[in-house]
Amino acid sequence: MDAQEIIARRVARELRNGDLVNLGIGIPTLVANYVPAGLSVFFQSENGLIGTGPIPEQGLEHPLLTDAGGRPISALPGASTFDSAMSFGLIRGGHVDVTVLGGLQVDAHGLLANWMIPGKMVPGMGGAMDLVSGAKRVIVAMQHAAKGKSKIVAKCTLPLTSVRPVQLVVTDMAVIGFPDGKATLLEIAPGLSVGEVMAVTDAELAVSDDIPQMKI
Amino acid sequence: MDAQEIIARRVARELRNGDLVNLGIGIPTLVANYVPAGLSVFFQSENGLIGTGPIPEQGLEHPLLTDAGGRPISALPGASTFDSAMSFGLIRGGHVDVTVLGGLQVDAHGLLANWMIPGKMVPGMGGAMDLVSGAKRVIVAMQHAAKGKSKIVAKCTLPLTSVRPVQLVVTDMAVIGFPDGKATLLEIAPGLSVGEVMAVTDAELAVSDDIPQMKI
Amino acid sequence: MRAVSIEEAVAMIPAGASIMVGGFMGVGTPWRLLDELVRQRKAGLSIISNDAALPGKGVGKLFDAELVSRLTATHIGLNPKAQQQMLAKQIAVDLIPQGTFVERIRAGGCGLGGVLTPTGVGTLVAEGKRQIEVDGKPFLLETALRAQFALVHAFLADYLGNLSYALTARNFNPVMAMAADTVIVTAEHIVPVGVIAPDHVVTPAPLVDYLITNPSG
Amino acid sequence: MRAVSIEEAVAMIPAGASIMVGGFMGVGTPWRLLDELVRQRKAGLSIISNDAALPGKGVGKLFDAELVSRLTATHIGLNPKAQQQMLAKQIAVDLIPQGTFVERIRAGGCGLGGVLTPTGVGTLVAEGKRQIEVDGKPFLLETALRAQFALVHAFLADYLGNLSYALTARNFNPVMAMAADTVIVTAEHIVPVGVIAPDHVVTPAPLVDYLITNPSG
Repeated sequence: MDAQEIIARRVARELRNGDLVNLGIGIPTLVANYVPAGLSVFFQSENGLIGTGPIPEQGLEHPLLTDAGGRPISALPGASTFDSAMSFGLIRGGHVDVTVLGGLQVDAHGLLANWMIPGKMVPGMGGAMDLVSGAKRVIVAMQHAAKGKSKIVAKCTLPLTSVRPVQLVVTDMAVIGFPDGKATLLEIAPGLSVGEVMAVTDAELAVSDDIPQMKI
Repeated sequence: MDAQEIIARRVARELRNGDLVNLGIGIPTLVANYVPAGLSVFFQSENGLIGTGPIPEQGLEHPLLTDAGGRPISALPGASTFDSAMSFGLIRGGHVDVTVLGGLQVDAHGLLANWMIPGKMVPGMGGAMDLVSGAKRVIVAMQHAAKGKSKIVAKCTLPLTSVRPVQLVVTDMAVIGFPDGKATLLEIAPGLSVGEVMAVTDAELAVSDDIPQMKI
Repeated sequence: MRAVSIEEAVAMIPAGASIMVGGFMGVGTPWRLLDELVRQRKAGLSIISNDAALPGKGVGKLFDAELVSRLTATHIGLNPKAQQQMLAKQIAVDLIPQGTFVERIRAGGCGLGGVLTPTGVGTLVAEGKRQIEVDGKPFLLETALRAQFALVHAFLADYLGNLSYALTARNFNPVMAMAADTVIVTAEHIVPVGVIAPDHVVTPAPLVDYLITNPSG
Repeated sequence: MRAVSIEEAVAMIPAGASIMVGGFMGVGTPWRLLDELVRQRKAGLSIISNDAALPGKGVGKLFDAELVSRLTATHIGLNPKAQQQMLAKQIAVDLIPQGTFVERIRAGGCGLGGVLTPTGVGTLVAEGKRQIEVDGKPFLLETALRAQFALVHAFLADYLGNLSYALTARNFNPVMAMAADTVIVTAEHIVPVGVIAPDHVVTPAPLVDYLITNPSG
């Protein structure tokens, strides 16, 4: 199982029946593939759809039915479409139960930076800032480290996406939460020791005596 | 021709082809009966309809299709329905070309009072304040005087509906506009003299040498 | 979304609750829920509703039964009972312009703190409110409005909770369905999933908490 | 509403105009109008559009032809040409959160001076903006956005100008159709009055100034 699959499988276990879920691009998109059997959730695409379905069979794509990246998708029975004011009303208004987003950095207080690298990557924040400000639960799905550098940092050096902390970070190595506003190691990936995770984590993590293994 | 018909006929002549028009309750409602032949306008009902049609034949009423007073109406081909946020977006956003409203007082600067008599009538302003703040043109349709007292006053003594002046006042005796912010007699009803109109008008009116007769 | 009986749904609403009620002069009002509120005698209610309808009709029945202690509305002129109760200070009434009323509810449902409106500037409505200038033009700051419950009436509801509305019965229902902690819906027709086409859904299913089942028997 | 040819409609747009363009990554974009803007070489445009699409697609064609001098958008990451032109300071780019973008346009179309949003508080987005507290919670004041022209793409347009949209091609089109001095519409299908049921009209006819006729020949 590769790193991305570990992350996506673990995030999928956070979903509850009936949840309205918004998945960002990249690893978060994969979460839809691992929704536990018997669980029924609504996926929102912020370009104006609840009830996104899988990529349609070749030849059945419709040019007016795409995901937020402009790629063809399908819609499940019971889907609904709406304009962007409604779409972000749902997001900002707390109607989205869970959003799963990629991250560049998450810091010891749960603050996320995921939209800009000054001087390098300035693509615009799209819907990220609204999702982090408004969704009931924000889950960051990302690699634990990039090019050997921890993405779980003491304090974000990149511009913040929001001053509201995220609720959970799921990486290929660990699950980190923020009870009482403090980064806390909740689970570690199979085959890893707490020491190994700590060694590649820049932020200080609260650790209890008995850290369970990530459920994937 | 009674006073109400004179007023309604004259107001109807203010409408232009393609106008979106909102009619208040009372005399304004009658305007729809006198739209000049060949003229096509859209009537909005602020409870969520563009394209209001006449009262349906008995037995064809639908309980979910009413005017803002809750009375059955019909809808013309090409009608559209929408929620109240859209309805007042149209009104406040300047998309309504003409609104015709009743009045209690209009003053020498064109300010309107039409929603409250302290201690007596406190029903609420409904949509009136938004209509006067937002419609492109506000026309007040009312009797010139009530119980012998002029409704065209020097300064409103009743609470204002808006600090934005109205564009035109049409009464059973005269048409009054507000060029340069000053009440000006534009037309007088057939059979009346300027002196007779001035005698029952509390506000000072600018008067030119040659006042035409009201076109009705 | 859970389908529940009307008795069960209304039993969840405590006396003194704040409740948004859809409808405009009784049209598009969830009248079955109002009847049940009266039957269960839920008193001291804070009602947020465009108007007070008429005695014996829609929200008017709550005034007939004297269950309302606070009303936020735009117009109550056609319900003498509501007016009497207001003048007798039996109910506290907050009358606000209709465009402001709906934007405050929309703000509450869309996570906005409020909106700036030109409506009411310089009038009695401005009293006690912040006035904010943008590009030299004055606006009133009107803050978000929410409630514990929204009682919504749809035309069609599908088994998931997707809603569509008919004609002028849409009015305040869609914005209220976003602005309350718990959303309870009655519908003229309950239909299978797919009967409402995706482009015709006005209130998406995840907004609905409870759908009232058809009357039994 | 007047039905006009695409050449006539675009001829009305002066160089340097401010233009809202519907669509999300090219989906729901009035592409025929964009092609004609390029053909008539309208330069120095101020574009308000969710994104810059891709080179060769939708709004992207305006960047290919270097007709844009200012862009207000939420994301341009997938159009390297737009990014290059931004980094070379050939175009001034204002990047704003998508929920703020759409609310600013809606405010412009609905006569609101602005809205209070929690989005962006404490971030780079807050720079130069007023922060306003409501009930102790901080919000950014985001002001209304309007344009001289809105280019809107509908699915169905009837002879009066009533519009409906399909699937995810609705996106920004309905709000933009309210927020510009002149609204120009292309549609996948032009249909007789009545084909779009009243409850399915999303943009009422009086909002539309010009409907582009079907290509001749």
